[in-house]
Amino acid sequence: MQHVEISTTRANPLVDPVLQVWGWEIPVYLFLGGLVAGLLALSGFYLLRSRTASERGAWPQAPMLGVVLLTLGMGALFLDLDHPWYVWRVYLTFEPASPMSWGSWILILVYPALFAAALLHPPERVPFGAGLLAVIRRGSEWMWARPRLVQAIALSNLVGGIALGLYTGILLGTMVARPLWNSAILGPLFLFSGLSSAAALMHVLTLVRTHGLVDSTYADLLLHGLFQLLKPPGRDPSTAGEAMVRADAAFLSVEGALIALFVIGLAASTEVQQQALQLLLTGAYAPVFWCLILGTGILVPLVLQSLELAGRIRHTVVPALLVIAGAFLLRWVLVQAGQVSSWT
Amino acid sequence: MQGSPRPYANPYLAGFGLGLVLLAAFVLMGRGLGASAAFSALAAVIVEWISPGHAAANPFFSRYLGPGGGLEEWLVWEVAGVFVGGLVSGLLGNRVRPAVERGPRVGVPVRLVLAFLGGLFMGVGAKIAGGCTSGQALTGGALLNVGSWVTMICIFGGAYALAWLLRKEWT
Amino acid sequence: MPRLAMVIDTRRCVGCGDCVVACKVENDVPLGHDRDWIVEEIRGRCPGPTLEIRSERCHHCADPPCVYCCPTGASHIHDYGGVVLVTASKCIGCKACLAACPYGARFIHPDGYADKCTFCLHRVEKGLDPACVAVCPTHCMTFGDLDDPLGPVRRLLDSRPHHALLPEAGTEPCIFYLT
Amino acid sequence: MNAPFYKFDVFGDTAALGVAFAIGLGMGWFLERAGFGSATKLAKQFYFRDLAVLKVMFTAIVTAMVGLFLAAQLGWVDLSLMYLQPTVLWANVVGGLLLGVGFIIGGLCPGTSVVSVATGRIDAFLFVMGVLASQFLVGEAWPLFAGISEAGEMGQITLPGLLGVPYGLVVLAVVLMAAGAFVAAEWAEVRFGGVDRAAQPLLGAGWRARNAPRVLLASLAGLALLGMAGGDPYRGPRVVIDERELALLIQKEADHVTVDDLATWIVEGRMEVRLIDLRHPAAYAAGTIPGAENVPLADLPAAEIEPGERVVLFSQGQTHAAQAWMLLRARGMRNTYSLLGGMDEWNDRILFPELPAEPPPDQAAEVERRRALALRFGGSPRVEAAAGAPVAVPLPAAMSPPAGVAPPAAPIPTAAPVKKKKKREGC
Amino acid sequence: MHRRTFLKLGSGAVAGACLLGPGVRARAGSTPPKPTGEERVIPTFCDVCFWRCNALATTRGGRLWKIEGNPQDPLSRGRLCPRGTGGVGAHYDPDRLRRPLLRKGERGAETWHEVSWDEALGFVAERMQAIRAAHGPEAMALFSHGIGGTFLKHLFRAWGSPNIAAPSFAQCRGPRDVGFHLTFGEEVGSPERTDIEHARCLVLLGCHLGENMHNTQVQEFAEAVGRGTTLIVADPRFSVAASKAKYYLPIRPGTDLALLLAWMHVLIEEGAWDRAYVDAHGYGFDAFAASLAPYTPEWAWTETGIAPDVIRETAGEMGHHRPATLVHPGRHVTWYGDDAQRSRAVALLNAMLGSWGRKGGFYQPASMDVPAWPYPPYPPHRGKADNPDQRYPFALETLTTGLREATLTGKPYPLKGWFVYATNPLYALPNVDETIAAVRALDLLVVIDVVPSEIAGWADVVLPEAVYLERYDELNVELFRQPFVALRQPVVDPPDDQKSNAWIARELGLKLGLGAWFPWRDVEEYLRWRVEAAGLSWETLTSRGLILGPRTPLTYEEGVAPEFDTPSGKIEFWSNQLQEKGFDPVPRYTPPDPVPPGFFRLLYGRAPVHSFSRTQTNPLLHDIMPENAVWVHSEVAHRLGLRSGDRVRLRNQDGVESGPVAVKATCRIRPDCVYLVHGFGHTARGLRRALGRGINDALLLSRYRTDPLMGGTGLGMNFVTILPVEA
Repeated sequence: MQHVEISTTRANPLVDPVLQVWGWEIPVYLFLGGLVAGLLALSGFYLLRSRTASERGAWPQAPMLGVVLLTLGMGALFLDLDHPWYVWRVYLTFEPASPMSWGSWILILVYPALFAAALLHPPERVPFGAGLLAVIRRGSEWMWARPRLVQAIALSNLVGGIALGLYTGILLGTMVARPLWNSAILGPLFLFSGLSSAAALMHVLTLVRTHGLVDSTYADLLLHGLFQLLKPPGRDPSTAGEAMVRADAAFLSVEGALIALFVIGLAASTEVQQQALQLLLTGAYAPVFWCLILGTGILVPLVLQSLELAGRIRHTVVPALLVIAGAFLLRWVLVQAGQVSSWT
Repeated sequence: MQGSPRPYANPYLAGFGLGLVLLAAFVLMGRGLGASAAFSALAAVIVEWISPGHAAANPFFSRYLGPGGGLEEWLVWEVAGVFVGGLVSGLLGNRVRPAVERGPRVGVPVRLVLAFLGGLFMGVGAKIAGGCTSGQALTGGALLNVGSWVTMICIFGGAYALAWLLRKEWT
Repeated sequence: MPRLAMVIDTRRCVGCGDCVVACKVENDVPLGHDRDWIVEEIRGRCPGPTLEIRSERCHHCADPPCVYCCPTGASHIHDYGGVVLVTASKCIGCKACLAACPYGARFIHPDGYADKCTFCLHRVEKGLDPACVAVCPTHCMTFGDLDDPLGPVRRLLDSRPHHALLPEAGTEPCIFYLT
Repeated sequence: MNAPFYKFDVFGDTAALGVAFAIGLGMGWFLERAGFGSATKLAKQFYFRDLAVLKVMFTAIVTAMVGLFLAAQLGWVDLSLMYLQPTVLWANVVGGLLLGVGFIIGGLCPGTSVVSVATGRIDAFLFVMGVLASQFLVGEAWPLFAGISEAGEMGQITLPGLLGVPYGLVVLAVVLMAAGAFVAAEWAEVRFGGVDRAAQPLLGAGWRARNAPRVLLASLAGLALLGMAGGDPYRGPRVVIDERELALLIQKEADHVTVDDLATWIVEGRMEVRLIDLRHPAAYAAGTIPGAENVPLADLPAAEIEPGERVVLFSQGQTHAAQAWMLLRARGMRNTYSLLGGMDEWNDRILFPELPAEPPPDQAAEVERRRALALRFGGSPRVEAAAGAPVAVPLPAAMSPPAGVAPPAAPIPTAAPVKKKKKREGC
Repeated sequence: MHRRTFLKLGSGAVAGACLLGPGVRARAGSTPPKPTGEERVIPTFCDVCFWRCNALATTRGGRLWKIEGNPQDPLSRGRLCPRGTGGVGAHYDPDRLRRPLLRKGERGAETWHEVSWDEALGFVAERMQAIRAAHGPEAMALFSHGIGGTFLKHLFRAWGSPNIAAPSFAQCRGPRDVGFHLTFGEEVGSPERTDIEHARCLVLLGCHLGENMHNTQVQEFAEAVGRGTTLIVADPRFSVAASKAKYYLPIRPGTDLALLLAWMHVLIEEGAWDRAYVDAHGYGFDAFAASLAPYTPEWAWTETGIAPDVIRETAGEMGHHRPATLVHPGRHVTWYGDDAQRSRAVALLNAMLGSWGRKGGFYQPASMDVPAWPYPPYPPHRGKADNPDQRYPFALETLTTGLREATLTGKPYPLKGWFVYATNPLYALPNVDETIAAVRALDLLVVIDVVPSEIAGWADVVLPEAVYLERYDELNVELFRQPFVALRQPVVDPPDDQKSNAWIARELGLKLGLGAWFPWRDVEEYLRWRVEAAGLSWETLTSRGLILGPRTPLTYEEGVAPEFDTPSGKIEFWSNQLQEKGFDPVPRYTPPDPVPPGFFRLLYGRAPVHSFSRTQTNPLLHDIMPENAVWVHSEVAHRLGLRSGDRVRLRNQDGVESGPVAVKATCRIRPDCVYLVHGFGHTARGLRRALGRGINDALLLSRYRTDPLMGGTGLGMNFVTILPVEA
């Protein structure tokens, strides 16, 4: 074997000895972005598919929750910026080659869609601002009266969600300099990971509601939204939960397959990419990748969910929480390991 | 399915399975099972997080912080596995439920205080004895380690000696 | 329109770091940050391996991924000479360009924006060589127009074996190392 | 098969963490299955109501013990590589008692508490917090505990070693003891725990429930007996080696170095070689190869040699070195070589080489090289005199300048006036 | 697994916990704000090392911005080395001494109080008078380094003490000067008279050109390498120069003489020496040639580890390219205590190749004539204290170690006061304990420096000097290929109350009643007088920085007449001088001490960005190389379980233990050696930036062997073991 030693006098913070430009902020942003993308897509899908008014209300507060989570995510992104007060510069231009520019504009477009969808499902009660609520209610009714508009909102939610989910992966995927990210699979992978975590989140909320852990008359806007989220009028909450479990299992399976494709793709690629892959498979990130992402993040919840669906065990929040944790760790590890991977 | 917890397994078969796991640890790693050192490592990491200098200067914590220490400590990962394994088994056995396990004659606060106290004793004891029930009694027992058998006998001795005094806690 | 490039003779370079110090002084690069640096790469067996010493910096790629990923257009290719520059007042500090650069040539200036080698454009515009080139005691660096067939850069590249760094990254770097 | 795999570098540190997680999964699973997630169940052990702790623990101990014993006997596992917690008698006693006290107060132990937390027990969470808190306590007051934890140091010692009886016998004894304990436990549960005799595996009805444990125990005892036939399970006299690999190495002559190579290595300082002289200390003292250390063959098994170290073994002749080479290879030392021909060859070829007095021109340089080597290592070449009898030549005039050949006393010109040249400082 | 992987793992495993973790991003301090305003260029010459390159300093709005080489300068040829470029940092260094300090606490405690110049110099003068009254004026000694010491030396001579020494002789290039002096009657000088530029074959023995940044030499070296000169490098370490060599000889340390002798043996064996040159200029060649008989390449192989055919081939190359074959004499050559004889062998090899006085070898430098100020004659003295009874008969200069010994023993007479100017004896002299013991025995220690170095920590009085950019100094009347006179003049004002050495010397001289020797008002008047006395224009000199003299013939080919200031008037292959004093008249090889088992020979050297121990606190230079690392062969490191970046301590054969230092595991060094760059590991509290960064090799050099010819201190006999750093 050839002996190679490389030494450098460069000692730039964040860059040496290995790239560490992104800490917790970007994984959190990507995670929440993916989660919101999943919520958007799911609620948009149900809004589009449902025929009756009662069915339309199956996932009433998902958009409101999405607004909150997306805002948190963008907050994390903002915290990551080193020149944060120049952030408006993003919206003075559109850079077609920059995924980040695309992402900024997608986020701008997603917000109105989210708000519109939120308006369709106003809360029943709020602690203050009842007058405003009445106005909103009227607007909501006005919108419901126009099926084309509702359809358009639903469609924009669905499309926006998919775009947002894909973007979170493509953002990393276009960084040619980081061999680990250099894969077209990252877009779909992050999309499906987002979908599965969104389904898991809904499942959690259904269960919380089913078990009556929260006083349903509690009128706080956010909590109300959270716990009303999956209230399907005229439908047994557990059935709704089951639907989510089913969806989650499907998304998880696709996610697992995409991870396999991602791994195979890198393994079949150039030497630098194979080396980058080793970071996940055998290197420093291997225990987290195998145990916490593939193991407790995908396989264990899949098994538990299939047992739940088969009626062998009770529905619990456990698989859903594992899925959500796994989805976060997936982004965490990919962001961290990707930065470490390099061409040299 | 909704319903009551399922019964526990036959202790001999559970023991056999545990023995096989232990054997696997021997064959794969050349070491046995354990738990208490994971707590030490965790404590060391927390101390280091709060005050790195203090942790480095402390002979006890610094031992758990070098290469292969901290969260890279083998037992930390093993204990993480124990948690997940127990969780999955509990879920499948329908035995996961938030509860305070206590004897019929003690209240919840008392039980919680005693549990904390018991943990304190165990933590100190494990550090002195060089391992807890898993690390010393189980692992060392299988290796026919002299110190482990001594420890094992003393664990049961200590517990039985105090059992009478504490009968109100449990019966 | 010239295409500015640099040719560095690794045979002459002794890795003294004068280019690094000169850059710091000339461009007021904050301490603890480097726009250029020295790499020593050893290959082969002991004793008597090969040692390649390189003065490295931004490669001012013709196909610069750092420019492409920039969401605000702060990173751009300058009109003159294809030099890759950063407009500090447009940069939001998102660090995507740091992640996109396979050479690790960029850093975040303590004031918050991405910073890097400018090929000393302020000197080049006055007809001077970049500070690193002008100061090098071994005369190992040559700066000029890559497209000028009679210029020193082209002539060196035509007459000596050379390589660029990570050509497989597809960025078309404009710094060449004579071997 | 060379186990434990980790110690033979089959996988690295990072993978070991994955293994840890997997083993933990199994451990957690079985602990939970056994009901050890419940403090009340565990505590019943001490009131003879439910002796699951004893049963599970001893079954596990017995299973692992017998399994390990058998694997060692079959040569699959190197028992000496198992990590053995050193016995510290008083620390074990005091610590054990404290553990027992904690057990009965808390109703859990560190391992089971994790399972208990996993299944949602709030008391277990408090217990875990207690353990964690105790670690801060112990850490801050470590000097206080350090004394106790070192009291009665006995080193790494096993029961068979302590008692001086065969390993297998102790294994069998433990199995039998466990069987006895189980029967007693079953009886106690019926007596104190009010357990229905019929529900008791060892005593009660139900073929499967009754017989599975019995079969298990009986077969373990049988296996232990079988294993005893093998004698001492520790590796040593019987070694498992990959014969084909070794044979290939030997055939490729990759197992040895020549004295010429070695001399060159030493002279050119090219390689990090650990030279081991396997001969008797007296022979070693009488003269050896420069830089060699003395490890008599009998002490070789105890010598500390790192697996990656480059080692050259030599003895007087060839045989011992080759045998020692086998020993080290069997220990997994990959960079091991024997010195072809040993000291005899060293003496013949390096120290006292037979060199022609008037070599043909094309060999002159080589002869000169050998001569220089001999002198370097303190020998002297034997020169083939015309008559054929080797005669030692005198050493060259010890590298001293030829005295008395000063140039003829030519009149030394008077020194020209020295031009004072400017001097300057600077290092 | 290492720390870094732990962090990564940790971040993954307890993601939640780490979310709130300390997101500290270390940001280094920034440089002083960029100067703006009107640009002015002021010529001066550099003082970061002793090469004295002429430089152009640029100010903006009166603040220093940058320093570049003066294009007219034959030394720098318009390009400075990194240290010269980074000289800006010397001016802005926040750790500089600002005001005179008087010792407050114990010696070595680094506690002082600030005083006025008048008080400080008054104190010094008073103490000096007391010392003179008790022990005579010779009891004062001056340790000085560089051109800045000129006026202090003048002060000392006027005061009546001849004890003026610089570590550059006995700890550095002394053996080389003596070896060449014995052979050719002349020294190599500084800048060396080596014509690297035209050499067709260049031989370096342990000389790491490129890592020692002697500007002109490195420029010529790069030129030669670029031209394809046959480069032969013998070094236990694969130095930068070695990496450019056609032949790299990884020689066993301490056996260079064996290699040299074998080379000469081969030259004779193959008749490849310059017969005509030797016949014309050599003395005692036949006897010398006969003495080489036993030193065959095969024998040398067993000593040096260099294969015989490589020795033959390299000797062949040297013979082939002669006389343009330059065997470089090296610079820091105090290695094994036989250094003058080894340097003589280098000189003899050059002589055999006919390179002395020839193009591509050693040229004949010239200088301009600038009259000295007509001072009254210096008072007579008792003779120097460093070398009683001419113990080291061929010592050409004062021995620092001799002065130290006299201080400790009081023989031949007591030394009670030291001045230390711009040098750090705690780094420069071997065996630090001995130096400290000597310092403790003093009545007065005055340190004049720009930063609070370690020796300043022991001083009774610390006098802050203006850095070279803020002062005039003595003219540099260069002895070089092309002679010139150069001027150092202030570029900026001292930031605080720092004064130039000339001012300090004069003020102290006046206080000591030596006004007769300081008749000039200020140094500008002195310099102007000298320049004008030489018939040169002061205005030209101040505006250009230097005035070039006429270029004279440099080589025998160009018409220089061969002259040798030896007793025989010839190149002395056989030295009767040496024989008379009981030394070997021709070089004789003795093997080095073997490396004890478990130990490694400690080698040390220079880095291009630092000068000795002086520049580690310079912010700009610190930034590029903040600490040194110990080079360990990669296989050794592997065996010891070490990886690059791991921290270890070194302990030498006398039990001296270093602080923690990073490992550089590399195949660029022999397995039996370790290597450190000199000058790091500062312990002086005032050197905040450099404090505790890296380790100080000088501490580990507790053993030395004195060269019997000239008193040089061979430092290559120190061995170290590598200890892991306890957690």
